[in-house]
Parts: sequence; structure tokens; C-alpha cells
Amino acid sequence: MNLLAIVFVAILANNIVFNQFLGICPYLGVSKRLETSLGMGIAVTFVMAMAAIVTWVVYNYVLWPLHLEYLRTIAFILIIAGLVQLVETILKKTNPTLFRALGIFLPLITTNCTILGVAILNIQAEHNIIETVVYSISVAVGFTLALVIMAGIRERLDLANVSSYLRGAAVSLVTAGILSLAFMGFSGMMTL
Amino acid sequence: MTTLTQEFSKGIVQENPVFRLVLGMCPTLAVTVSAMNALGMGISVIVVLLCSNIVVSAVRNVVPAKVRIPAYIMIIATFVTIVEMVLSAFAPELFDALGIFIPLIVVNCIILGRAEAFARKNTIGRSIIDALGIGLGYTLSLTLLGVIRELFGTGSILGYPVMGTAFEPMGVLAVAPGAFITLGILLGLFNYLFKRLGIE
Amino acid sequence: MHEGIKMTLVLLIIGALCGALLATANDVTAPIIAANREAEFLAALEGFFPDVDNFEVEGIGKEEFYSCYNACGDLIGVVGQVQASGYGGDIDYDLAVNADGDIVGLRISAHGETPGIGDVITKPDFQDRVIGLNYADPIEAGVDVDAISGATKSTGGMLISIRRVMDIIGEQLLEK
Amino acid sequence: MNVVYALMVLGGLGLLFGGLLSYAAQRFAVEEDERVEVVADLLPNANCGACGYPGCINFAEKVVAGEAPVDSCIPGGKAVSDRICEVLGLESVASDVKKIAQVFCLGTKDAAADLFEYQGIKDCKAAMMFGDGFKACKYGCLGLGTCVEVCPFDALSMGENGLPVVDPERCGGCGLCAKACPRGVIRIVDAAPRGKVVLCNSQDRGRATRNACEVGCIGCKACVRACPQEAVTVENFLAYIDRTKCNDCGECLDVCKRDVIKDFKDYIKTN
Repeated sequence: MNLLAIVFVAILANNIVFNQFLGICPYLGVSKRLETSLGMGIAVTFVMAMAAIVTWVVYNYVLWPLHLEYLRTIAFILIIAGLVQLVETILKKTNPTLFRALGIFLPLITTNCTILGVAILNIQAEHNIIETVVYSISVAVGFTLALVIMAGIRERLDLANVSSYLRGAAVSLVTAGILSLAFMGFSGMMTL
Repeated sequence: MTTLTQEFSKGIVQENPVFRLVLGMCPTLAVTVSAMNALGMGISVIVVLLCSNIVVSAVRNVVPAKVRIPAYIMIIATFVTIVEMVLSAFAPELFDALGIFIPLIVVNCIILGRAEAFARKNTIGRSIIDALGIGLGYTLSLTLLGVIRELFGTGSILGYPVMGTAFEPMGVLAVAPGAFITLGILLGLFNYLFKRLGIE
Repeated sequence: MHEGIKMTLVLLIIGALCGALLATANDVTAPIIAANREAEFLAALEGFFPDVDNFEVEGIGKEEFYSCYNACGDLIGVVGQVQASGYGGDIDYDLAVNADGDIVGLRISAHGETPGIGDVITKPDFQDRVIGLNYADPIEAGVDVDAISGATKSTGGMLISIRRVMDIIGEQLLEK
Repeated sequence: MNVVYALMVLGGLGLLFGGLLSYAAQRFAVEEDERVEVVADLLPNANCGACGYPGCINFAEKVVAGEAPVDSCIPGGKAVSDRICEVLGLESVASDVKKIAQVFCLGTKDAAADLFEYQGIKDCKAAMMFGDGFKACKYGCLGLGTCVEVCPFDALSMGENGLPVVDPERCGGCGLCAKACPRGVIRIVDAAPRGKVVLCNSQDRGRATRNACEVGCIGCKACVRACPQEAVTVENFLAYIDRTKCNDCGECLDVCKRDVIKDFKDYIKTN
């Protein structure tokens, strides 16, 4: 499977947010402002890449040989939660401003379905280590792309006269629907 | 202290996880292609939420704050895997329908959200009631969305064609964009209803 | 330091407890799940060949081919658990070919085709076009089996994959 | 047998991450005065900036470090600063002056005439870019709700007549709305419910105000002459009542032909 196809499919054709419905909670929550979206995107990319490598190694060298595949979910989520807590502690010391800007959304990365989703998809697609890393980073870039596009639109949405009932999450969901319609255009171009 | 009935009813109306707290969006959007899936997902979330709330509030004083999240998520993951095993052993067709979404119940923001926001601070009794209330609220909202998307998307309810042959099903509802737009409009509708009924 | 030890200890205990609980749960449910899977596939086989008695499995790559024998041991057909690449990703399907090479059955088990357009492959009017073809005839989109307009990627992908699978099954039939 | 394996694998992972996290907790420990956490919880956490510090956490750190006066959290008022004093062991110094926002304009949609119909972005600052706003009166409220958006306490809501309404319970007098209003229609005043007030911001001459709005102050000085306490002064054709001197006698209210002088206490919630 050539890597370019993986990158294209992960970012555009099968975008994790618009086509696979993963990571919607932080997507709706964080994409209010551009800076926090980028900060969250970078943090998710970092954690997703690290988590993908560690989960791939643990699955193929520990769980698979011992026939403990059913421990896959719990082992992965423990690794992800541990990594996020680690990133949180380190970030709090090294870069307090980004830490405060991300605020609640850093621990929320643990419950971010994309990271566990990607870890599981990597195993299901039987990627080797290079494909796993490339796929995870491209998915994270796709997630950040979706986040940044949404943040750009939402900042203008706040000034448009949206009816008071549709303000906030409702209008962002409808916008996400239209964006997802646009992203569907890519799906026919190339498949894995 | 809020009374027990309030604790239960708040999960369905005031703090409805889907329409008020806007949590647990990923499975809400993806599974509600059909009412049957939505119901199956709702019930498995209730079971997992109930067990996890009980255990989390049982160990709440033992777990040090720094490792709170990894510990709780491991408890939740255990229950989810058990539900996964039980479902694939005893209800295979529901298991096939729910596909990747059963493992994702682990990261369903609602369960960790309730563990973090509620079970960690309350007694086991209250946590049970909260779990039932929020779980029921979640299932009702999911089923409502499932019925709407299935009715207009494929012209049937629970699999039985209802809308007659002349009805041209709106395919978009069965696909990703439809889910986003339907839920967005439903959220708006509920905001209007809540405002009109004066529920803060 | 005390805080650190307590943290590690708690995670260790919870991890160990959860591991043990899951392992026992798995020991209980694993056989039942395996039995379910077995029964499910046997039912599918019987759907294609009612008088199947036992079968041999032969795996090629990710795909598996089951040669079915009736009670008196002669080969009645081969069922392939195979994949095609459609518009929305991989399509998993089973293809049943009887002893003299005619396609007897086609069952789509999992697909990501767009509902309402690509999922025509699960509908009879596509599947009937393929039933009855022999592995000797050239199965090409448009030549003898016209792909359904509007869903050319899905149906076309299926036809190409059926052609490939027929070649493999063809060789297997000749060997037996 | 595989129960033991599972036990070891998960236990091992738990041990690995437990150790890693506890090491990280030490290695990257941020020495934080836990009193900051306590004080931060007391604050309204609206990050309104009225105390002059960017956000409540920042203010909490400065207060605990002793660099910021305890009572500078205006929305919190006396209640919050007393509790902070208890936590930090200082004696309470806060004066009980509660501040509140007041809208100095009665120019509703029908009272104040429009120059042209504005269909741009629903934001007063944006509207000001088009010839200083679509209303004939260049000092009155545009009613596009920038103040409502910016209020961290949801104390402001837009009335049907196009003028913002202040909710006295929620408003902490932080002044964000006053800063946000491009025309200075909203000002922060003493919340004590006494005295009369001139609800207008227009410094146009009499004839210009009369054309622009039915309820604008034209600076005729009738109230100045009528007031026994000399509490009223007129500057740039706009009357101003000093509520500390005003004894609520109501002379100015009766004599004002433009009906622009109101009772302070009943005008907060109702307009």
C-alpha cells in the first residue's frame, strides 16, 4: 500500500471527523477560536503519533504472541490515558501558557475517540510500523484541518445573525454537515 | 441536596447528555442510522455507565487525584470489553450492527464525563440513579434521532417499510452529512422547546 | 515519595484486577463466540450447497476458500470468502461455485458503498446477472455483464474481483 | 493459564505508567502555592479583567503574592474580597460600594430615527464604520448587542425596543460593556438605588437632538434652575445629575419637557 494513498485518504477522502464521525466532542468544543484549535491539533498529532507507535508495538509484540487480543481495548486506552497525563504534566512545566489555553481540552484528549479509533483501525488494517505512523500523523493532520476550517467559519458565524435557538453547537453541527458533504466529493477519487 | 427523583429526571431533561450537555457525539451520529442500532447502543451505554458509576464511586477515596483518569478509564474499559464479549456471544447480529462503536463506548465522553463530574464526588446510591437517568436520557435521544433518520432515510421503521412505494427515500440522511444536519436542527428544536417550557 | 508509590500501586492493582476479570470473562465467552461463528458460516454454506457435509479450508492471502464435500465425499462446490474494492472501500463477500464451474450464489457480508447508490450490489437485479455464469466465460464489465449505470465503480469493482476469484476457484476445481 | 498472562500484562502496563507518571510528577513538579487554587475557586472565574489582570488565575497569583489589592475584584465585590481575606489571613479592607452598568439612552427603535437601513454585521463597532452608525443621533445606542455579547455574567439582554436591559443581580460592574460600546452609552455607576438620572448621552445642539430623537436632552437647563440642591449641571447641551447631592425631590423630573429624567432605582430593570 503506497504511503501517498494512505496520506490522501486519511486527510481528505476518509477524513476522521467528516466521514468517520470520530472526535466530534472536542471538535465541537475546541473549534471556537483559531489559536486553541491549532494548539489542540498539534497536541492531538503528538499524542496520536506516540500512541500509535506504542500501541502497535504492544499489540504485535505482547498481546498477539500471548493470544490476549481481547485485552486490546483496555491496554490501548491505558496507554493513551498514560501518555496524555504525561504530556499534560510535561506541558504544564515547559509551556504553561499553551497548557492554560488548552485547559480542559487536554485531559479531554484521553476521551478523544480519534486516538483510540486510529489505534484500532491501524491494527484492523494490519499496517506495518511505518504505515501506522504515516496513517496516524495524516489522520491527525486531517483532524487539525477539520478543526481549523471549522474555527475559521465559527468565528464569522458568531457575528452573523443566527437565530438564538440555533446558536452554538446546533449551527456548528449544521456547518459540519455541509463541510462533510464537501469532503464526500473526495471519497470517490482514491480508496485504500 | 437535590431529591432522588430530581437526580433521575435531570438526566432526561435538564442535563440530557445529547441535547443539553452535547456529549457523546461520535456514537450518536454514527450509530443512529437505524432505530434498532440506536436502541442497542443506548442499552449497552446504560449497562456500562451503571457498572462504571458504581465502581468509580466505590473507589473514589482510594484513587489518588493524579492517576484519576487512567484508573477510571481502565474500569470503564473493563466493563466495555465484558459487554463486547457478552454481546458477541449471546446477541451476534446486534454485535455486528454496532461494529466499531462498542470499543468506542470506552471513550464515549458521557461515561468518563459522569465518572469525573459526578460519581467521583457522590455516594454509590446517587451515582446509580444518576447513571440510570443520564443513560435513559441518552437512549431516548439516540432512538429519537434513529427513528427520524431511518424513517426519512430509508422509509422504514425498525426495518419495516412504512412510507409506501411512492416515497423517495432521502439517501443523504443515511450518510454522514445527513447525521450532522439532522442533529443540528434537532438541537435547535430542543433549545426552542426548553426555552418555551422555561427549563433553564 | 509516598504519593508516587501510592499512584503506582493503585494503577498496578487496578490493572491486575481488570486483567484477571477480563481473562476469566474471555475464557467463558470465547468458546461460545467461536461456536457462533462456526454455526453462522456453516449456515451460509448450507445456503449455497444444501447437502454439504464437511469442508476443507484453504487460505490464499487474506481470502479463504472452502471446498465442500457431500456425505459420500465427492466435491460439490467451492465457496470463497473474498474481497472486492468498491467506491467506499473494501467489500467482503462470499462467492459459491458448484463442481462444474457455474456461479451458484453471491452474498455480500460487509460493504461501505454509498447507501441508495452503491449498495445496488446487494440487490437481486445485480446478483442475478452473475448467477449461472461459468468460470470459462470472460466476465468483463460491459461485455457480457453490463455494470449498472450510476454505480459503475461499485459494480465494476465487484465484476473485476469475481473474475479474479473465478480464476482461483477454477484451478482448485481442476486439481480436485 | 492465560489469566496469569493477562494479569501480568495489564498489571505490568499499570506499573509502567504508574511509575512513569509519578516520576514525571516529581521531575516536572511545578511549585505552586496551593492557596492560589483556593483563591481562584472563590473568584467568579469570568476572566473579565476589571481587576486589571488578565484572567482570574493571574489575579489569584498576584493576590496570594501580595502584589494586588484584595478588593480589586469588582464583580466579586465585598463578599469575594472578605472570603479572600479569610483565606489569606488579612483583615477585610473592602468598602461596600457595589458598581453597576447603566444605559444612558432612551432612543428606542421608534423614538430615535434611522438615517439608512443597515444590513451589515450585527455588531455596533462594525456599524460604526458606515458613516458613524445608521442612527440620526450620533451619541445614542445602536442596539446591535455588542455589549450583550461581551458581558461575561450574562447580565445584559437586548430588549424588544432595541435597548439593552441591565440585570442588577448579575451585573458586577466590571465595565467590559462600557469599554465595548463604541459610543460610550453604557457607563459604570454606583448601584445605590437612590437619586434621579438623565438617561441621555447626546451632546448635539437642541435642534439637532430634537430632529434625531423624541427623547433626547436638548440642554435647555430647566432642570438646573429647578433643582434646590444644585445637583444638576449642563455641559455640551447635556444635563448631568450628581446623585450624591440629589435628594430625590423630583423637581427636575416634573420640569423636564423631554421626559428624559428618570428615577434611578426603577429604571435599572424595567426599560
